[in-house]
Amino acid sequence: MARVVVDVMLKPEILDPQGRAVQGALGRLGLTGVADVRLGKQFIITIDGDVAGERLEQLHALAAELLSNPVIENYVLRVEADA
Amino acid sequence: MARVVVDVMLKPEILDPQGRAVQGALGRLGLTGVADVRLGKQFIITIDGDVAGERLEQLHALAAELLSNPVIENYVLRVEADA
Amino acid sequence: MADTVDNAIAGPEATQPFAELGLKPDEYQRIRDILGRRPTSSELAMYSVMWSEHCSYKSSKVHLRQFGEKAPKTDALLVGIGENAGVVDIGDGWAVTFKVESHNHPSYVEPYQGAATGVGGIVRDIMSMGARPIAVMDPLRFGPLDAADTKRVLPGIVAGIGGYGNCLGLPNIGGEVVFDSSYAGNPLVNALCVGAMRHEDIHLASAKGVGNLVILYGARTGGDGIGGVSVLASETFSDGGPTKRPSVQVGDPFMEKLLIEATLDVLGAGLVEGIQDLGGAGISCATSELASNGDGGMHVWLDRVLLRDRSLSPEEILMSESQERMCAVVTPAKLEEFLAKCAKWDVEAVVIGEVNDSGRLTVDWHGERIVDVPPRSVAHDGPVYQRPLHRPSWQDALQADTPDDLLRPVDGEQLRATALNLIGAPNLASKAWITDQYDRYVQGNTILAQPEDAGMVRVDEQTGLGVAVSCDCNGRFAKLDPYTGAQLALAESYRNVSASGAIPLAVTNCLNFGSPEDPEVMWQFAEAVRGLADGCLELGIPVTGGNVSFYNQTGTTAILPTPVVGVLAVIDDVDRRTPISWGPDGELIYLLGDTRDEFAGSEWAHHVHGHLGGMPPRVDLARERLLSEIMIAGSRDGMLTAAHDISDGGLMITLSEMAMHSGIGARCWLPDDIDPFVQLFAESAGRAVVVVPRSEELRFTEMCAARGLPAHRIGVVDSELGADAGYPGQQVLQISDLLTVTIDELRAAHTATLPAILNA
Amino acid sequence: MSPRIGVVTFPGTLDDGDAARAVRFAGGEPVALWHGDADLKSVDAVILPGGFSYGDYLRCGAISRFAPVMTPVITAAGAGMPVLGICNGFQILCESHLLPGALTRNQSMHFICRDQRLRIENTSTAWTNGFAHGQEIVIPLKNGEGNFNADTATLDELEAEGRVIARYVDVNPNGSQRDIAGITNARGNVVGLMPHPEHAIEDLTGPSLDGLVFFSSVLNALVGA
Ligand SMILES: Nc1ncnc2c1ncn2[C@@H]1O[C@H](COP(=O)(O)OP(=O)(O)O)[C@@H](O)[C@H]1O
Ligand SMILES: [Mg+2]
Repeated sequence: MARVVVDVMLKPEILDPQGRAVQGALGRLGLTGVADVRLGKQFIITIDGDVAGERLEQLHALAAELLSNPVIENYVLRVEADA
Repeated sequence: MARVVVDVMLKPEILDPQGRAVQGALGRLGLTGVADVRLGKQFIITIDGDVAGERLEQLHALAAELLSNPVIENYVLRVEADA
Repeated sequence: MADTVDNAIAGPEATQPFAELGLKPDEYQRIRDILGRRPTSSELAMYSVMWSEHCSYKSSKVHLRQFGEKAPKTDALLVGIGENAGVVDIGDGWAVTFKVESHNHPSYVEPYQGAATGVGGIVRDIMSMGARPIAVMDPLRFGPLDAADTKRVLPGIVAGIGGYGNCLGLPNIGGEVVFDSSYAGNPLVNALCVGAMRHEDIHLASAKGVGNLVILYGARTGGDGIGGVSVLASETFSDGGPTKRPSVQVGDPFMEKLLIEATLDVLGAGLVEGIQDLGGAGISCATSELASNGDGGMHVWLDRVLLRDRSLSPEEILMSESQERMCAVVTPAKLEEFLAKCAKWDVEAVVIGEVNDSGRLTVDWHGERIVDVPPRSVAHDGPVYQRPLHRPSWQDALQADTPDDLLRPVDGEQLRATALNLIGAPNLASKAWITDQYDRYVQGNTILAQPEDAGMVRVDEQTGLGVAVSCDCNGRFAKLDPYTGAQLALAESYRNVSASGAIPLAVTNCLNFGSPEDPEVMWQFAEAVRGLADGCLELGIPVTGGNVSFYNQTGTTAILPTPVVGVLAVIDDVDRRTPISWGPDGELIYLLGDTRDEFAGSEWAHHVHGHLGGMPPRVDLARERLLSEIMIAGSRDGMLTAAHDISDGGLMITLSEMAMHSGIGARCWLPDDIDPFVQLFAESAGRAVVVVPRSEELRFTEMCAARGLPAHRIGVVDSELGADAGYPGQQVLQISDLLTVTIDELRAAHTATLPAILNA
Repeated sequence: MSPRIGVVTFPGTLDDGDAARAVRFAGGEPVALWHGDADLKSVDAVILPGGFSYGDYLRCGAISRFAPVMTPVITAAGAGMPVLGICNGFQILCESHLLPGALTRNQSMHFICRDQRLRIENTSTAWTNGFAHGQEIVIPLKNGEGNFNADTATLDELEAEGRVIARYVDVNPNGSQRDIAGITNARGNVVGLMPHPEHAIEDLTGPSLDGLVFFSSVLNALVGA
């Protein structure tokens, strides 16, 4: 069993209204010095067997095409210690 | 400048329809052995100055009350190397 | 290891946590008496959820009986009270079903999911009658608009209702939004759903036919909402927050959409003998009710239930309130076809039981018997309480504290300021910030939606047959006098649908009150039910279903008694609906009904003076009936181009809304026998404004005169008035020589209130 | 024989019935297409209607893009068949790369349903040829993620080639760049539109009859072809 974590974030040049709203709320609740907030998605995929080689490539392809939209988002994929 | 990352996940016993939808799609696209997919939120907060002591406590409180709803979600907060 | 029936017999003295499950000692003893032994832990779980206030109506039952006993004679009722929802005949072989339900406490704990799952639950209720859901409405109540907690709960609740309803493809055609400090810490989220079906498609929740199979289909069962029924709905919150933090259910509207399509598919193909939704009390409720309503026996293999979480115990599976599940009873011959239809919609289905004639509901867990009970004792023969009731000690003082001495506006300038102040008051201001988050167009059959008096949807595209629904309640009136307040809620809802041109047919209700263990609250409840039952009898429309929500209070302070009343009406051709916006220049504006100096519980007293006291407006249901008949005849015979009832805020608000919605001004005057302030702002019942084309004036006024309904000509639609009135190029509403306001001014005040606070 | 217009139903599609009705009102023959069938039943054009396919749980349109029916749709679109994506359909077209850009969360972060004024800016597509250039229309808009985003180069290219077919007027309801409400591909056969023309085809149920023109346009295009 492996645990694959894929973080998906809007590209920096794309406006993130949710992040901005959170930034505003944090400020109103008294947190000072918040320069920026971005809100992204995190996928935690639990998968049987090993993740390497071709399987890893397949996961990268899916992260790039399905889990994120390359027009607006970037992704980071990491395989964590076996779950 | 510090970078604070807050990952918010639905508690394990709570239904995650989004994760389920992704799991179904991964399967249809030929990825085998997917045992579970959970979809969470990731907040990346860039903040001026140091994050420690009281400020860190404040961040934890906000993560628990604003960024997540403790009734259905758990959060994990980590302070990353200065941004 | 599961606690089996054999265990229970062998170890009769085991102590059981009945109190933690919300059962009183005498209730627990009754279970032992019924079974002749101690219950197994699974049986205890079933009884505890099914005997909770929410499922058993143990405190309200003795009062709700009146809805049946006093039901007016009607041919329209195809399925009456007691089923998942009542069904009403609307002609041409069509039937409709509608019902309103509360999701108050879950929405306070988790606003988005609480409200979303409220919509999901009521939609499944409607489906379980065999109907296709066609519209939803959402009566909502919050603490003061500017209260911090309102800013937490309101956006979440609205997003949840929209998120779920929009994703299901159900148009939202109306509702209510009321702000009052009594709802701070206890918002009310009521959800109403309407469904339509052909007569032959009506289905009931019963398990008939020995050998027939019981199928559980939809989402998998998980650990969410366990004990939600007994814990969430029977306990109140302490000041510091929820005393118990139950796991809230998360809704999956996409699954519900598939469930709707799959259900309609199997019903349409004639594959279903009986059907039941899973809501509160989950499998416990569905199996015991199906068995109790059917041939009386059922066996369930509980280990066959598809699980999301394999560590669940049988007790938990029985109690789980996982959303988006349904139960169907199917003959063995049709099983395969049923499963195939589910597969087409990607809906999982599994046979979990079989109908028999044992007279018992038996449940096995991996070959061991864990439940063996008479199903009726679980589903229908729960405890019934005649709770003590007591007219509140403060009621007389409240009624004696009339609004008569409140400072009233005395001249035109003050009246104008009052008008602009009230049109922007949170309770009267535009609710577009909320309703713009709801899809009102989907399905392409929405004829009227917000901000009309009633929502209206077309049921039959060929003939134009349609239904209208409104839901209303003024909790302040109900507090002043619950009997009258409930009748005023009924009257307003009845008036709203009638104004749209539809004929009222049936009533649903959602009775939101404080703790039934408080005799003063119980009195309010009893009075409201009596008022509503008497009112329905007099108006000739039966109550077909509803919902009771108790324990709505913060600390020991109960909410305003809030009996929300929904009225369903039919219109044979939606082309003849009457909207609230008036038409071209020259049309005549008529005020129907009598206006009295009635300000107790009014929006003026509340918003301007923060006052609540006195006796609510007088109710005259015979007059309401007459008014309704006149408005319906006016629509049918093409005598009316617009109509709008008069309620919160009085005549001035009604005229302002008509002007704003049509964007055309009008010159109005007031009958001179009554004080202008009273004429403009009193909230006397039984009134409406209607708009009559000149060509129909004689016919209309003669009809009113012949029937004895007071009709005053009070104005004329006039788009050119601006120049004369000193506002060149603008649309204005002019009231005699007392006051002139531009529609732009009204709109600015009307639309600014909610965004100013909610977007901040 | 009137042209056959396919209307695709994905799990979670909501406005398929309305789209079919609009086709009928315009004089075409609606043909139901199922997401799981890789077969277009020899239709002459395809509509991807609005809704929440697969709940829109991942990104709007992201999962539908991989449905079996999309393979022939993509092929046919490449060969010049008229394809209209409305709302969720527009999102699916972008996710499928039949149209550039992406639709992101509304700037207000709320779902919004309103009667929206638009200006038609390209009247040479298969779906807009019945309008006058610059004509203003009012049709319902209802979306949670209708905020059109693309990089500057793409936006400039769309503008230069006149491929913005409709722009929001008065109010930009969702924050779309350059007030874009709809775009087309270079060939003018594939159109994506955020607001809902299928809800503006009848006096009784819509704010106008303006929506009908999109459907009569495609019939024109097909009969003329
Ligand atoms: N929560 C809501 N959801 C949908 N529509 C609403 C909601 N609240 C109010 N409305 C609609 O806004 C309009 C004005 O509401 P209200 O003033 O309470 O109407 P009325 O006094 O005629 O009952 C009505 O069309 C009502 O259905
Ligand atoms: Mg009204």
